[in-house]
Amino acid sequence: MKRLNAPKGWSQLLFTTPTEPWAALRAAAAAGAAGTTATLTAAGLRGRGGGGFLTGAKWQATAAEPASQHYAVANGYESDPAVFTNRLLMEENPQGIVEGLAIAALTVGAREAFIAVRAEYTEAIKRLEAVITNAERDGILGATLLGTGRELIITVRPLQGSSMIGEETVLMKALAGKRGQPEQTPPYPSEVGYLGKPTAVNNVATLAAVPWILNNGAAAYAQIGDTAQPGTVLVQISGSVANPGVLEVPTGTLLNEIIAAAGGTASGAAIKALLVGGPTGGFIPANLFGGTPYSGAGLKSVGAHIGSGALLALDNSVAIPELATMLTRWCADEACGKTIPCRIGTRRLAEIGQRFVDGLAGPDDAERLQKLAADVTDSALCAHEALAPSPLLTGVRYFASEFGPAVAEPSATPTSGRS
Amino acid sequence: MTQQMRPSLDDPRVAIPAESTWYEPAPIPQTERQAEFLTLREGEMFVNMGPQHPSTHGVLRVIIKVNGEKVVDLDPVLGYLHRGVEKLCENADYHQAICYTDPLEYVASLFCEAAPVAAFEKLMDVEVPLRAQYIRVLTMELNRIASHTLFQGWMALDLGGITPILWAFIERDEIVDMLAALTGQKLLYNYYRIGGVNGDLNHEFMSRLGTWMSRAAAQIDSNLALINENEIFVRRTRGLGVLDAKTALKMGVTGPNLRASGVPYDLRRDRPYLVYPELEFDVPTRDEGDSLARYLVRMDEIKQSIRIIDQVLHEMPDGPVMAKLPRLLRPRPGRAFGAVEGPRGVYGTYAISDGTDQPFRMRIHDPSFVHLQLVGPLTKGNLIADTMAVMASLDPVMGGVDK
Amino acid sequence: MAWNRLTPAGRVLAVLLPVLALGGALTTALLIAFGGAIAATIGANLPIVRFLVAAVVTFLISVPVAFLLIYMEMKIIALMNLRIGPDRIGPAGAVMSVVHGLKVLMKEDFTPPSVDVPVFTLAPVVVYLASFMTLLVIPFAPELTSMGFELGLLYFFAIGGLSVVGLMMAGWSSFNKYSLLGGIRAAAQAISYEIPLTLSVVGIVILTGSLSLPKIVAAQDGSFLDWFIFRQPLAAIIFFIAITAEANRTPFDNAEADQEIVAGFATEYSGMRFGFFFFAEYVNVFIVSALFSAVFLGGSNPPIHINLHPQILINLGMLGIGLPLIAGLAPVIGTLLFAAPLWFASTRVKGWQALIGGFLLFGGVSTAAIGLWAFAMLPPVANLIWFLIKTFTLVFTFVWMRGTLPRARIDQLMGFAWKWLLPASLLNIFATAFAVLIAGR
Amino acid sequence: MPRIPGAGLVSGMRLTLTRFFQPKRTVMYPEAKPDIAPRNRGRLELVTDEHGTLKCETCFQCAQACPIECIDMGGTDTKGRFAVHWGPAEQYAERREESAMRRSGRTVSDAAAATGATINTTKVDEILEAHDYDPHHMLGILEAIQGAYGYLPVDALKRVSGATGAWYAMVYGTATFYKHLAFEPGVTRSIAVCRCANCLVSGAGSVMGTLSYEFATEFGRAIPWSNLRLESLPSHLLGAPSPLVVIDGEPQRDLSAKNAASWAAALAGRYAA
Repeated sequence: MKRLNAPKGWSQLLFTTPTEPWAALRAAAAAGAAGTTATLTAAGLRGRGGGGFLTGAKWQATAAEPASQHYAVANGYESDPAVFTNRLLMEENPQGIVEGLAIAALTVGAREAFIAVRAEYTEAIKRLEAVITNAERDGILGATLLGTGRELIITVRPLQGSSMIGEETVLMKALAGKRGQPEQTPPYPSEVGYLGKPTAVNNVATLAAVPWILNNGAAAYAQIGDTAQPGTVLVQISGSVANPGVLEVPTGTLLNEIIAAAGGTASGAAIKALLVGGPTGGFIPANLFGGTPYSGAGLKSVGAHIGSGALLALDNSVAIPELATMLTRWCADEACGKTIPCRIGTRRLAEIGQRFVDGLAGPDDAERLQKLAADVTDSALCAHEALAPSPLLTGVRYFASEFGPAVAEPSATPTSGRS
Repeated sequence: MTQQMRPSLDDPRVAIPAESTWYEPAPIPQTERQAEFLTLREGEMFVNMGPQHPSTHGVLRVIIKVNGEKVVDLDPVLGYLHRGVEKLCENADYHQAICYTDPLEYVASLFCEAAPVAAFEKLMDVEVPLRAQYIRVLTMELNRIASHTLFQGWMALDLGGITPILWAFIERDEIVDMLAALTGQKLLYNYYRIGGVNGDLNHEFMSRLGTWMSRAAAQIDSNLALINENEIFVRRTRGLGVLDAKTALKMGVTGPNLRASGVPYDLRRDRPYLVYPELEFDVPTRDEGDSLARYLVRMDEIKQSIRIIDQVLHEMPDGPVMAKLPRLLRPRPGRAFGAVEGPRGVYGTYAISDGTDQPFRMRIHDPSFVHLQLVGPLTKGNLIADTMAVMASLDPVMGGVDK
Repeated sequence: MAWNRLTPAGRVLAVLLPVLALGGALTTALLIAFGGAIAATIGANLPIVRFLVAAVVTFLISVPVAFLLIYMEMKIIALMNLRIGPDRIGPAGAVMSVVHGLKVLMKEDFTPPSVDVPVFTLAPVVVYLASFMTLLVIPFAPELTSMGFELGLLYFFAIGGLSVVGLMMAGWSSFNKYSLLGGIRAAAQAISYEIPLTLSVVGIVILTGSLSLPKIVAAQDGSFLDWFIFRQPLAAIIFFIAITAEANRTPFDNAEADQEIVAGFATEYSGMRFGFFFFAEYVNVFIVSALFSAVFLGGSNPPIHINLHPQILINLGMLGIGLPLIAGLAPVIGTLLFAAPLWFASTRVKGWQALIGGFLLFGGVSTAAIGLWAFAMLPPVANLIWFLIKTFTLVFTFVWMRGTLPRARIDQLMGFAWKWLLPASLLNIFATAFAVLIAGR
Repeated sequence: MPRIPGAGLVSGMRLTLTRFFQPKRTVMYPEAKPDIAPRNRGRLELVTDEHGTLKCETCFQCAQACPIECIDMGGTDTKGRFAVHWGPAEQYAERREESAMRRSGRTVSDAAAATGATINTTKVDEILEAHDYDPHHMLGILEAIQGAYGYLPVDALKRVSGATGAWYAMVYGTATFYKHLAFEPGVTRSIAVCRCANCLVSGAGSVMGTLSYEFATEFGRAIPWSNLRLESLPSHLLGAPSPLVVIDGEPQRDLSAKNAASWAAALAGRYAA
């Protein structure tokens, strides 16, 4: 998997190592916590992990929480097995991530910060640790932060064993060495996080943008991409495209343009659908490529989500019901078991999907699928559960004909369970 | 042209012109209960008491046909507490069956254990150690006192006096705490086992028993003084609901209710079990057969029970409290009937074994069920208030009635 | 506007002060303009004004009286049952009944679908009105009688009998057989006992020659041997039994015998409508006790007259300018005096604690002193206290009976009234009349 | 009944008045606890012996004997791993849990623990020392132990629980939750299949279905009576062809979407032989 060259006119900032290292950190120290959060809020930087909170507001809330200790955590753990956006980012721009995390820690008043990384990403861990070691040697991090006498220890924490760790409440527990099961939110980690202390948890893609904003100004960032959610996101496009790879796209870019940037189809056969958002994402049919912007709101309106940033192009050789069922089964296997509708409901969803695949579906299976999906979504404790039914739901919604007569006949566009 | 006639709504025997059917169609009774409404005479009405009513002793439902205050007819409706205990027992093994019988008689549950235990012991031909027999007599008599004291309070409460029930509960609490120190529970003791009892007497129980015995008789006498001499109480109960000996025997009445009618029948003396033959006690009887007599017989029994406890404490031998038995009980095929004299009458259990570890059939005889059928005959012609007095004097416990 | 920065109390003040100022100014202006006319109107219609004031005052005191009686009932019966009774809310649980009242007030006021709505709604009002209207003629003290008119006793029996109408209304309109039985029982019982009740006081009317309660009380002036309970013992017994039945108290509480007919006429009532029945019952208990103490126990007369009128009344005008000085300084000095021993008693007592304790002690002692002074110097206070002592002794007796006795059966109850009490009261009348004739009074 | 009418009433009144002044019998419950006998069996609870060890052996006899079935213990989670759910974590103790594992049908895979033998825990102590006995580093500690022993011995978990102060139940729960931690010793070989969307598109699904059918086990568990585990790959390797199957760390390259099913059947046949 490699980085793709972006077409002209697309802003590229995440992979850009700051020209002057630690300038943004110094600027943040000079501006103070209030100044930094104000700049970030003005820039409109939102979390890239899925929640989409304003990063400035989140840090402000964390800093305002009264506690003996605050923490900052960079979430570099990728839930999906085959997505490498964060890995590529950590390998190519470790400086930006460490600096962003240092700014976060400075803003929320943390003395300890962690970068959670998949244990398999040995190269990324090596490079991140190198940056930290150099900075500590130069007196920028470590016992004295920028020579102020405040300490800031940044540790790289390799984690493995469950794909649920990408969820932020689970990450808090995994860092503390507990069973990786999500907690009810609120309280968010900004109130009760690592070891029960307020913690600022940010995706590495979010943190990498922070030094750029502080160096180049909030206004410059706010102009990029979609107005509601400005900035750029990392996208990994694969499947039947000519140039699979990781691409940095401004938010709001149409799906068409992304496919074009990846070189169009590989085999020459038309792309039937795009699976957006990894295993818990949704299928988007070809006729919507032109009208769907790659942004949180735009994708939500068609039943998908940014998620891990994975885009999987599917051509006609792929049967949607079979793939959707397999993805649902993956969700069932990865369920942590805390919420019963998730633990059992996803399993039942996969069974219903299997009946569609085998052609054994009964007349009421379509309705049962919708009801069960609504139940699973409504009782969700974490994003994994809330999104687990989306492959089947979007599959049924857009590719009803493939699911056989039981789904195709009742109505042309069955509503999704959530709406 | 002859006028069409139809039966009246109020009295079916009266014919009224049929024009009124235009606006008042003749009701067709759908159920037996609805049909009963057509039998109401002038000035009569049905009053439905229970299953939620302050004085129906749990969940009894009584449908009273009254003429003014006078009770014309009375129909008890049972089954609100039915749990199918007999069937449950038949699906449990012999040890487990005992714990189902406890809640039948939640006021004196030791007797409801004693009956099946007696039946099972006969079925398996088990010899109960002597000390265990004495302990059973001791605990049963204590439980009898607890039940009768509570009866005194209930009786007064149903007649409108509120203080005796609280005094009664003080006495009962002491006994019940004492039994809890021995058996581990306050209400459903589950203490008797096939072949003995579950645990020997302990210091806690003995010290509580000693404290209580030292002043029990005086305290109970003093409590009794409140209502035994009370004119209002005596006037309301004397001559009320008179049950003669012949009817009582015909109806299968047992226990204090039978002895209040002048029949000196007590299982402890007439069909002795455990160590009762070695103990000395009287069987109090009265000849009146009215509510007051039933009340007074019970109060006399309390004194006899204290006398029995006194003897048991003096004569109790040392030794084991549990016979040696195999873990899994499989009696030979056969049948047995065990019965004990309880505070309300004879509690009996008839068990049939088919050789497995579960009873093939288990029939439970409960005196409350028998006594409840007396409420109708005894209260007809009296007032509504007397229904409560008669019912209280019969002292039914609905757990056993509905089983 | 700084409205948002005000505390709630400040907002209340900000609204109230202008309104009060405006209202005060308006009232003053009205008084200046029409003061003479108003005074003249009041002076011309003094009885009406007096009646209105008395009605309002009796209505206001009836509720606390009911609360006090409910608390007494709960506590005394509990103590007789060897329980503790209410002890959590207020000192020794004294506020418990108020909380009960609040609870009743906040409960759902439910009207069952089949009831006769106007009658059902009016019944508690009638019952409550009947009981508190009889309060008007109670002679708390010669000076403290709301309406001391002639025929007071007759008025009492007439209005008291009105509550039967309310009970019948409740029983009939509830569309419930228990309610019907309860209402009819109440009616039968009240009407039966009205007769011995009324006849039993005829002897006293013969002796005093008046139906006015203040006059009956005045006739018992002297030592306790002049009380009618000693001169008319049979009448007193009949009267006592009859008022027990009138007030629906144990052993004659058949109208609401919960073991038989659940709650009688009040079965279908809930919320404050039930509360009205409840209050009326306890106000009734107070009223019949007050009546008994007025008619038979000498009312506000002390049992023995002791001339304890020490002439130590200080002429306050004599102090001149010193009066405000003493009035201002006495609490301060008294507080300090009482605080000093507390302060020196233990080193753990903080200064403010000692001051608060001292103030409370001073308050208690000075209130007691003023009370004693008033008892000795002001006859109305002494009379009221004697009256209340007698009344509450009777209330205690009623509660005591409730804690002891079972309920009489309805036929025994009626039989007792007609077969025993009525002949006995007639006998009493004849005996009294004969005695009066013999004595030539 | 007394001769004088009303005398009975008066004597009753006298009795209540004397009781009015007698000491009261109310137990002021929340402040004063009622006097409960030591034999009272009001509530089910697990009792400990004089050493503080739970007396319960998890023999399940109480649950079997209880006629109304109010005693219950044990259950399985979604992973097919055994998890005890009997009350809150404070009621667990090590002895109980082991026997719960042993008796509830799950074989204790640690042969040493099953026979009562112990392992040499010096390495565990070193690891604990290195992690400062911090229960918040539990994941790191467990990973290090797995690195040292090749699996997680029950003795080591006990030692970790005792040294860090974490409840054994929590240690056990953590160890069973993360899939890379294994309890089975001697499982050295693995067949791992990537389950990312890419691979699923190109045939990993049929590989998995065939393998789990042929080996009669689920992914994430050891194959009974062998030293082989079926795993789902935690992450896709960079640049690997799809679908990705890794056998003993060796990516298999002769797969494609077309021949996936037949390839898996052949693989299973090879291992069965």
